[in-house]
Amino acid sequence: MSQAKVPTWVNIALIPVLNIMLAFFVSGLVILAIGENPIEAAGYLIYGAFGYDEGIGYTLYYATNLIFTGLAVSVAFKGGLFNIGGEGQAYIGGLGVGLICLSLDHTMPLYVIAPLAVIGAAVFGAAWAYIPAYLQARRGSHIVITTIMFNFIASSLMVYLIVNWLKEDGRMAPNSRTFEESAWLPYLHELLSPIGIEIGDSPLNLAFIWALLCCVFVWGLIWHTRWGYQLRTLGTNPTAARYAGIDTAKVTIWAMLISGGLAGFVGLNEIMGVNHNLLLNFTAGYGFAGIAVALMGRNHPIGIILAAILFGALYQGGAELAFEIPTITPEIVVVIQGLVILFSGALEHMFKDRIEGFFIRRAVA
Amino acid sequence: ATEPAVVYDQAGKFDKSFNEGVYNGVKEYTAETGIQVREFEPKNEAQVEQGLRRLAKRGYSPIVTVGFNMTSAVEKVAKDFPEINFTIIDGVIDLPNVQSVVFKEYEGSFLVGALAAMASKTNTVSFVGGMDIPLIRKFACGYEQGVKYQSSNATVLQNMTGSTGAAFNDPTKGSELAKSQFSKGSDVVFAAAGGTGIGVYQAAKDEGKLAIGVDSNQNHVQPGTMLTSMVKRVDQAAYKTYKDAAAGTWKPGLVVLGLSDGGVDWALDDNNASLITADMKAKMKDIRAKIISGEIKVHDYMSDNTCNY
Amino acid sequence: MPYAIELRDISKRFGAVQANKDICLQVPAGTIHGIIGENGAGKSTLMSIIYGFYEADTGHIEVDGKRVDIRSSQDAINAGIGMVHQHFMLVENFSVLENVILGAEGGAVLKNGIGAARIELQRLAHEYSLDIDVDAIVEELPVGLQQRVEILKALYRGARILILDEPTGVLTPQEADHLFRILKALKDQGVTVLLITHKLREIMASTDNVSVMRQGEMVAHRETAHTSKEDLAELMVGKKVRLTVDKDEAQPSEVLLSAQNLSQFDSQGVKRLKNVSLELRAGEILGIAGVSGNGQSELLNVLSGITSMDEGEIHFAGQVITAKAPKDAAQMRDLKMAHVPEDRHKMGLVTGFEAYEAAVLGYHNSPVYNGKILMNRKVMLDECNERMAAWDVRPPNPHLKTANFSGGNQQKIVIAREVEQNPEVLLIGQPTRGVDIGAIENIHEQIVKLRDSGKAILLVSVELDEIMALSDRIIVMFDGAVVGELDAKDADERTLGLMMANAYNEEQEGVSA
Amino acid sequence: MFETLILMLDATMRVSTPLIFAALAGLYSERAGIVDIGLEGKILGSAFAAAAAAAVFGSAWIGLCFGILASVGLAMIHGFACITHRGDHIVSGVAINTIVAGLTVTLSMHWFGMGGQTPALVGDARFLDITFPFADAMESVPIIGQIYSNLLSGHNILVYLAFIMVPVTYWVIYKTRFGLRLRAVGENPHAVDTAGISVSFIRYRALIICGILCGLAGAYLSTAHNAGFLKDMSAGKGYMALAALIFGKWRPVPVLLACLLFGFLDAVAVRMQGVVIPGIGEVPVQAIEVLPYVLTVLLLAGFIGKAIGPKAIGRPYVKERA
Ligand SMILES: Nc1ncnc2c1ncn2[C@@H]1O[C@H](COP(=O)(O)OP(=O)(O)OP(=O)(O)O)[C@@H](O)[C@H]1O
Ligand SMILES: Nc1ncnc2c1ncn2[C@@H]1O[C@H](COP(=O)(O)OP(=O)(O)OP(=O)(O)O)[C@@H](O)[C@H]1O
Ligand SMILES: [Mg+2]
Ligand SMILES: [Mg+2]
Repeated sequence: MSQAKVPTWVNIALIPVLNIMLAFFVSGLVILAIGENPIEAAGYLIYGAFGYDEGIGYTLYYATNLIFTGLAVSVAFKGGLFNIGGEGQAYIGGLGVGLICLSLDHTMPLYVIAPLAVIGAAVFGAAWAYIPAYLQARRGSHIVITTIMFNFIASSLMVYLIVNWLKEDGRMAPNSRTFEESAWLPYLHELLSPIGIEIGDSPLNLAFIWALLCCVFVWGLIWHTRWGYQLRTLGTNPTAARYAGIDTAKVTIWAMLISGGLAGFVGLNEIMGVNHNLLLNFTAGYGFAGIAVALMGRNHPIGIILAAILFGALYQGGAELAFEIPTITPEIVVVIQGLVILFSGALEHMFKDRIEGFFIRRAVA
Repeated sequence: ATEPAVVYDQAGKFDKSFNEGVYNGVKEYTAETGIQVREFEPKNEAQVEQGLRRLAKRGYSPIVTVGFNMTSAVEKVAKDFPEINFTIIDGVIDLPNVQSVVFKEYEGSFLVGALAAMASKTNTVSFVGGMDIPLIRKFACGYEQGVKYQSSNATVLQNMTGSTGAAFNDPTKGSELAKSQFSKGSDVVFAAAGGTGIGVYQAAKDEGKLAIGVDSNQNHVQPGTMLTSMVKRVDQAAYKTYKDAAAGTWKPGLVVLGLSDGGVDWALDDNNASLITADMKAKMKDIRAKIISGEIKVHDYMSDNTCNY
Repeated sequence: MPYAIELRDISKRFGAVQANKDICLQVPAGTIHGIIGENGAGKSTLMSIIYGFYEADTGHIEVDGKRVDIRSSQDAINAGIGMVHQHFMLVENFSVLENVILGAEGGAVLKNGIGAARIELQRLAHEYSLDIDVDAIVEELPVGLQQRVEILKALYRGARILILDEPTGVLTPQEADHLFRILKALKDQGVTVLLITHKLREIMASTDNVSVMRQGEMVAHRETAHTSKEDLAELMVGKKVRLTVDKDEAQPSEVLLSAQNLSQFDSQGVKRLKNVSLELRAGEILGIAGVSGNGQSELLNVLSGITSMDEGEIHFAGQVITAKAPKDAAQMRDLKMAHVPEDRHKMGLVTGFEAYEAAVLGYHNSPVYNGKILMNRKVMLDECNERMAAWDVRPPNPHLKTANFSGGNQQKIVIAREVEQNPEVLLIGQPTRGVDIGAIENIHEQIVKLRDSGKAILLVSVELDEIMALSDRIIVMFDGAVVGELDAKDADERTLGLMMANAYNEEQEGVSA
Repeated sequence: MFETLILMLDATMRVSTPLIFAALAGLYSERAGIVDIGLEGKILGSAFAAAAAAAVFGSAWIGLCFGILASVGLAMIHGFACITHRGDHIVSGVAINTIVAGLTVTLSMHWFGMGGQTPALVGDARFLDITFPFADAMESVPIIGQIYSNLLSGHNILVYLAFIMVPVTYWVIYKTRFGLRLRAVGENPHAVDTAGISVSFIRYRALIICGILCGLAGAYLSTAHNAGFLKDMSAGKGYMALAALIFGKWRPVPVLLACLLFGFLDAVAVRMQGVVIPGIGEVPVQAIEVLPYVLTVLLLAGFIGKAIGPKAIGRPYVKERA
């Protein structure tokens, strides 16, 4: 009688899809409520996101950020930690990237700067996650609250640094000088055109490839290494972790360091890939969106890639939609994002219990 | 036929101030010619360039872009689309297909400064700036000169709301700043702070003080409280771009608009008529003429990044 | 005369588990009625249904001959039913008074209710010798007094029917005796008592009638006077119970592990382990007897390295382990100490893992399971398959989630994991808790086999029968300290029971005086 | 100097008001065991609803009602997720914050077409300041008069209400049946359940109160302190209130003090832009802005006392053996 009673596809496909459908359905109602046609809106959205080269490029560019933050949330989550600090870690990660670029762009070529920038992003992002992690592991301060606080602290710190130290004299906008081209991550359309592949101009850059590599890295790390085994043990049963002789404080801290480092890579895409200078608020909520991505992607790299592309499409399609129907603001995407978090996160039991109950009853009968 | 377009900055076209000024110009043009202007309001940095490209690709021209924040994006896109005409307001780009429109805000600010000094009973007036950038210091400096010209022993209190873009959209802080200035004796406040100004004017109204609007004519925002507005005719900049383009007379290059060509001015209308005495009106007329004639030299903060006049 | 309480065909199902099935029960007023059954037999579920905590799927309840509709605990309270739960239901940082009035405050504002409650509690204390400081904070009270608060809560609400779910599990025999005296007094006042336990001694000593549950069903009703322990035991497990294990005389040799003066304090600063010393020899099983909560768990945790001691030292495998030079659980494993924890769900397994992953928990760093960077899944799977076959784990599917194995099979996975590491010392806590009789025999055999191969085993169990059947030597723990040691040959239930109550010496003195 | 202090404190009262409402809201919710990082969203939602309704109906009171309705509605979504469906409290809070951030802009764009703002509120559509009797006359009396007329007098009714809510909350939490049950439910819901009280019902009621108080906070922002709604106008106040709640260790009076401290820092920060303090130099405003968050982190780390919250907080209640 003790067989697995609920088929796997129910948990990894049926329930997530149902949750997303519900989120979209409610979003449709919102669009209807503001007097627009949801079907037409969906049409613009899908066309804008996937209908042409450039649109796809933008979709993937947004997805790049979301893959990083989604991975960040999920690595911490696997260890039972809720990292809401992705936003701040990404911000500070970007600072690391910016500082490296600003100090080396006159003297070094890209192939020297890029690896250093990767390290800079990871180290700075990780450093920002370290204090909440340390406090959680050694002093029992709740990581959710401390990471929220650290988002605010990061934001103030960045304003201070950029406005007082990094801003170019005489410049209006609070951002640093533009980097030399030796510190620009190449755009994919530039990389691909010499080998005969022409894709439309878009901000999609090398950071996207790095994001995919990070997925592979995270997948191997969590499911195929000892450390991942320890992390998952800690995340599902902390008492068993202590029983197994796992140094829970150390695993906690490392999980957050990796999480923060991953979030920091948003800086690669934004600072080095697209903006080419250090500016304020480039994280634009990607840290929070990462929570939705991780939840929807079931904390698995494949799922995260899919969810990130879905959200990337919403961002890009949403911009297109707002462009075509000015009464719909791009904020509708934020609403959809929130609804996804609500239905696939907070209300996960709503369908899950019923559907699983249905399959269990069927199995028992 | 031209297909005109406009890209606002991230504050959006209803910021009651700078963007809204441009929007008014757009409305005027549409009302007059019946030609719809394609509008775009980007929500983040990436969308600025994306929106510009999309407009350029679809052949919209001229494209009016609003604010110094767009300088680098416009520069990139204008290079890639040499056949499309761009006008950038408040920014300077040296390209053959870009017109750069900048204003002598210091002249207008001087005028309203003088008026503030005339209206003040406490001989203390104040200034609330938005984001602390040279452009806003330019307003402050002109204002201060105007006040001192009228009343050399007057006190001018100055505060900036913040050092980020958010400082242009923080009415709560604006109102707190204004209240603190009032408590130090100010009875006329000039806000060059975008959306933050709304809070400043509200505070002035609540405490029975006078306020001076900026960019658009904001006299209607709090009638009876608004002493005047330092109008910066961004609406005209936009309107003229479209008109000229339609007539084929649009030209690239730098356009500097000041008092003499009506680019900046002080606003007098029904909403503030009762606050302006005939005497004040006369004095203003006189000062205005003197600035235009060059008899009064107003120092431009941005010429040397100081306010030594 | 109608019954105080009567159950008719009560059934309750949790998902796939049929916890109660067509239960009928009649309890005459003013009696103490015992209900016995193995772990998981459905006793607590049934009582929770009477108390309105769960709603029955079918069936109904009559109180004093009248059918009552119990949908919530409030309904049960209104019907005069009170319950003392297996796990206390107290707000720990509230005072006794606040706990007692919670839910019976007597008005929207607390002031009046508190005054009235003070007076009523004084009366109850007087009547049933249930003295307590009503302003004390509950978490500062000893367990016995916390239980008293629970009883007071029920009586304060005017309970005429009192349910106690395994009340003595946390009590020393003396405290238990005191409790039974209180129950007797209540009975004399006409209160009907339902007493859940799986300790046959208590049933025989204090009840009027007894009902037996097995696998969710009520299988027998007896008058206590007309039954025996053996009879009840057989009814409980459904077949003749073999309470002994076949084993040869132990051949203890050298000391493998010795502990001296181990002490440990909990986070509140209470000393949970008091100067415990023991020696463990190769080829013997050392049993630790005691009422649960008397330091056994702490001892296991300290010996296995999960927590470190505050005082004392352990000598093991040539190492000296002290508070200053601690070794964690992983290091102890490296020294070839294995540990089957008392609670497999909370500690021994990760229920979300597939079986083959759970089967290496604690040994996951071993080079056997690891390549240079990645873990070697194939090795893990192969080994798991082998073990499942050898230990008859059902179903033998290494990819099944651990949670989906039954309790007994989960336990086999844990014990196999620890035993197959071929340890020098095996610490084993509650090896057969919640495991059915067939599996118990198997597990006992394996433990003896390990002993016979010259290993040392430390066995902790609250089941006296198990201790006596397996151990070669027995240590008794009380209140964190070792209070006695005897050879298994000299052990009997009475002696051990007295020792567990720390009353043995007193009695000996009494005899000699 | 004294005058400056009075004016600072006066500003502190204004700035603290939404924090006090929101932190007390959080207190009810968290004392009942429900973590509420959705304070932010509820404030924002209420600010929007209140401003929109006040603009349409021209009455601040009607605005307040709508603000409260919106906020209570959001609280009920939180309850539906966390109480009825045993969802994760944090995830639900994040969801609500996100939805509201998007929805307020979308709806105000649709209704008012002003780029995510509501029209500026005038006259009765706003809560106006109340001047105490003889305030003008008293102003010249040193100290007492100044305190009376400059600090105590001249706020709008919601400011006074916020301060009154503190003793009221104290009384409710510690002196009433509801308060006893509320605290019990946050410590050990099983105990409450077996005492014959519905855990869900208490938690829902706590969330309704939480919603009402957040509604007051939001309405204050848009119809009293300001004159209209602006996108993202809550600007982290919900999180700051959460920090104050922790800083005040979930007790009404210390929570009030924490709110006042944070409000005071805010009032100082407003006046610190570019101010040079002799001997120290120019203190970056960011350093002052960031203090509440830093203080909270230090408290959580146990460096300045210890923050121990209700025991059952954040854990969904399921009828299972512990
Ligand atoms: N809330 C619940 N959800 C799911 N299953 C449950 C629940 N409560 C009990 N069960 C299951 O119902 C069965 C009977 O459990 P119950 O607690 O009534 O046993 P018991 O006789 O009291 O055991 P013990 O002696 O260990 O206390 C067990 O299989 C248990 O796992
Ligand atoms: N924590 C749990 N989570 C999910 N399912 C469980 C859990 N505990 C038990 N089960 C399911 O309930 C079934 C019954 O478990 P239980 O432990 O009562 O089995 P049992 O009949 O007592 O078997 P055994 O004699 O081996 O102990 C198991 O087969 C398992 O599928
Ligand atoms: Mg039980
Ligand atoms: Mg079992």
